[in-house]
Amino acid sequence: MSASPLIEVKDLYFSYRTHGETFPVLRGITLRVNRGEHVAVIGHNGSGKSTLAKHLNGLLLPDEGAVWVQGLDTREKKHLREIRRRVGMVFQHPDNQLVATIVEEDVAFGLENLSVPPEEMADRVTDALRAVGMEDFRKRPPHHLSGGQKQRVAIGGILAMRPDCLVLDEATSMLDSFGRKEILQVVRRLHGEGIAVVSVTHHMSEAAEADRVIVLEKGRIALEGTPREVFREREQLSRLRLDVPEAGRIASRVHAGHPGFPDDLYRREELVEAVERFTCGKVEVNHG
Amino acid sequence: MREPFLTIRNLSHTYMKGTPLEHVALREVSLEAGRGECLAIIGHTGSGKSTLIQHLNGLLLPQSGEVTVDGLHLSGPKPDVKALRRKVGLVFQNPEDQIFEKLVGDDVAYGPFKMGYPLQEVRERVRWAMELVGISFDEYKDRPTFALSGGQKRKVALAGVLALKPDLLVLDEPTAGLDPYSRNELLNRIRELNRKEKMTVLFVTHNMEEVATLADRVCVMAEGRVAAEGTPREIFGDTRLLAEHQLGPPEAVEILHALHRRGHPVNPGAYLTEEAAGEILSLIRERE
Amino acid sequence: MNNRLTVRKIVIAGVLGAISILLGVTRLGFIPVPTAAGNATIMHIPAVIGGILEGWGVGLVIGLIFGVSSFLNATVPLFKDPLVAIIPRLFIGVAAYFTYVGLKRFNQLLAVGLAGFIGSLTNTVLVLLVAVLRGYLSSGVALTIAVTNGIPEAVVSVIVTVAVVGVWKRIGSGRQTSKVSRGVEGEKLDHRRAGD
Amino acid sequence: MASAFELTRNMTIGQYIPTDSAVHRFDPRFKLVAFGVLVLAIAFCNTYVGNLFALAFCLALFPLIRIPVGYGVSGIKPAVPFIIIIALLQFFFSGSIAPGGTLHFEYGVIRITGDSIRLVIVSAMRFVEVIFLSSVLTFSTSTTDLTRGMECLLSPLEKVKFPVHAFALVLTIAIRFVPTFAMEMEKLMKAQASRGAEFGSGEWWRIIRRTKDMFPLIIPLFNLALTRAEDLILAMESRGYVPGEERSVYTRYRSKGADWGLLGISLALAAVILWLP
Repeated sequence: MSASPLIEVKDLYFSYRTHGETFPVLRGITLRVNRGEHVAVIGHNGSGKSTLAKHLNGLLLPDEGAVWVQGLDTREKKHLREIRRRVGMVFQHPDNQLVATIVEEDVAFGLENLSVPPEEMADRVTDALRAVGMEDFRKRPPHHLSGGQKQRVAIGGILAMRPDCLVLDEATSMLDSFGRKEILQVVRRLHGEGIAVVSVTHHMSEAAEADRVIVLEKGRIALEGTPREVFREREQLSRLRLDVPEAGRIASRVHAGHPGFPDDLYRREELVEAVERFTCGKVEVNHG
Repeated sequence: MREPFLTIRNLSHTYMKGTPLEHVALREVSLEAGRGECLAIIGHTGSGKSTLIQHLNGLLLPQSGEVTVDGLHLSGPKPDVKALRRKVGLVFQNPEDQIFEKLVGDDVAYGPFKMGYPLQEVRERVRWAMELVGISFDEYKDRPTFALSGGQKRKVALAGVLALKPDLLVLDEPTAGLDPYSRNELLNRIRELNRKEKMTVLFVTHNMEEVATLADRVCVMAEGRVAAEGTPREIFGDTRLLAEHQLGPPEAVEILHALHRRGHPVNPGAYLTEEAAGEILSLIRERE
Repeated sequence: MNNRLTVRKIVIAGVLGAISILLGVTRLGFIPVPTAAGNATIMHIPAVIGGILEGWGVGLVIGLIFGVSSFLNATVPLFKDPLVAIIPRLFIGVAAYFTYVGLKRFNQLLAVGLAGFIGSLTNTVLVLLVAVLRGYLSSGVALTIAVTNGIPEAVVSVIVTVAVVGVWKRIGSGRQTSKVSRGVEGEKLDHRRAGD
Repeated sequence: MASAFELTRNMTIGQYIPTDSAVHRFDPRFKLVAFGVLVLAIAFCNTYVGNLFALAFCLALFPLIRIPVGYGVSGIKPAVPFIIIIALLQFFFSGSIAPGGTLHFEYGVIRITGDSIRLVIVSAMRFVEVIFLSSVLTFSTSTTDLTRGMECLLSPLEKVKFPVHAFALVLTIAIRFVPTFAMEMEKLMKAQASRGAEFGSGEWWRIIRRTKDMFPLIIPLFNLALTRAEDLILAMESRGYVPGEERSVYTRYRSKGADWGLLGISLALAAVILWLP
């Protein structure tokens, strides 16, 4: 893990300029994303999390500081295409990122950009569509798909490029609960296969599944650590107008009524397991 | 006996009747809502929800069956659509897209001006509507619309409909795509409209958290039919129903369902955080 | 504006081309104002706007899309001739661009408005010119149409172009207070200049 | 009035009907060339016999693509009033353009000659023929194939620095977004109607007023398109697209003997049309 990081961000400063005014957005961000890691970035609107995400594959370039993807500096133009192949990005609006008029052509778009030979493309498109469960929709036009399906196609288009890292920039925020589940399942599986995931999200339950959570506030990193370390800081989070996952809220109320119960559980499964332990454990004692 | 505010009886609707693309959207739907009630309609894309709500505003007229809003019948040969639109305010998905005036005050005033009210009356309505959604009239009426944040734009669009002072407010996915902070704020505003201003509210949603915070009653739609109806507690408590229609319940409910599946005697309909914690506590205490 | 090919130009040409097609296949492309045809078309406006926003190349491509789609969807026999339907349309966005660039240092809004005017007239005049050359219309009829149809259409084009580009480029214009502020006494109005 | 809002369902962009006829399976590049050859031949055909011949084979194409002739012919229905108006205009006023032939009638600017009568009939026929031909093309070829086919045909122009690929991409994006914008437009119309909007009311001579009545639709539509463009730019860049750089192509067409046959036949037909007396 401590070997060369997949993405390294060092002292990143960035400002937007419009109509002669300058708005600082990122002020000194330093972070690393390791191979195969799942990092969640949270923060309320305007904290700079989407801007940070757009630096990870060189869509935006730092004013000061630098971003390296496996040692390649995003400011060097000649590396840009390779950087974008390695770090793929899925955006918020399912409708605004599909380019082609049929699904398979869209998945092939990135491959065409990489000048992949046509003979090889067909296989890679098929594999990518299978990985996101959309092979039956191969010949369909995008406007016949649901939001969740469009997002799966978008992910497929990136997978076909065989990336090392998938950046999800609020990729589930426009979806209904069903679509969100579809996407999270796909992402979980990809992560299991060794692809690193950076997810910028508003959903605390999504963040709770990450290996590491980064909380942004006014362009700086306010908190960083495992979900447990971060969500434990309730006061600071609520000051930043951020929630704790529902599972965490329930756990702390149970803890309040029954102090033996842990109050730092944030995933559904964790909570359910804990309840099992508490109840079944007692059952055994009773029997014994 | 008091007549309900909104009555829908055996409403059916078929798109493109008599063509190869014929598509049945509503089949014999019957539904009622009392004055001052808050009714949620949930279901998947294509379940007929949006076809249903378009009937409430005369955008679609009943092909068969009846729709009555506050004594106004819409099934006759020449229904008074204009009168209906004064009674019913319809807020579409992503209503901020429909903002077209340069200044906030003008956009909110568009509806009242179109209805032919005098300036004085329009101003009062605009002030009332803007304050209701939590946007200060004096501060914002002359602001350019493009300078607003996403959450503010949505509130302005909502105010634009409220300025018509409808008795029935119909919302399609009111909080989709908003960040959690704006979402909570908007939900609180809608709840106030319902509870304090006694406005009848009907909203379509995929989001069960929204149902949990707002609705008095829930109607589940599937394939153009009303599949189930009841209080949120009844609907969330019905494990089979939720699974059958693939409705992602609030997280608390999901946790309780998981415990329920493992044989714990919990009531899975307890969807509020405290209630869920209470259920778990009593589970633990029971075993002691 | 340099003429390097950018992703932005491609995408803007694409979405504005889509609008042009959409206006053509629905009746939204027509505004019911008095002209010889009974309405003024706004289908050429995406080409004008594309020209103003992204240069003559983008204007030309949108014009081409407009031309091809009007050729394929034509119900007026005139436009079933590719020469009439397509060639004149190529110049709409180009003319709009050069008008805009030539005048923008005097006044942005004026430049946008005139670009809308010239772009629209380019459409009318060239279509009629080709129609006369191809022998579909006599010059007298063409001239009548040019005046009765071309002028109202150009006026519509100015209004729409100014409104759309004004909002998008945030060029401040006109009132800075809303209608509901008028006649409100004793209130301090919050003037916030739009844009620059 | 309810149906006034049903935009998306009535829209016909690309009228592709997948009947899988032999014509459907032709290489789109060849179909496009054949189409171009025939349209040009028709545009320059001034004779009755030539046009009758062209009309006959255009009609014969519908059975060939397995689409009822009645359905194909119904495509000219909306055009009929215009055909009549233009024909009348030409009938009375085109004498000066086509002064040849016997002079049948003259009064002021109205001048009817043998040539002008022929012009009227021939241009109406030409018009109908081109409608039929373009219907046959769009019924039997998907928009994706049309775009790709055009891209291939134009690709030699890359050598003179004409950005063919970028142009094809513009077309693809346009076609991709038409249905999306149509749905947005439908929603906008409904939303504004709920707020009391009426489109195109008021006195007919007030051009400015009537145009501004359309603002609630037009302005959000353009805004939406331009906002979406910003997103799409990022998405395309992020997938490694750099305009003007070398790329490979996913869809490849391979010409078969039948395709060359198609080209040969259309050239022969064009020659016949032009040489018939």
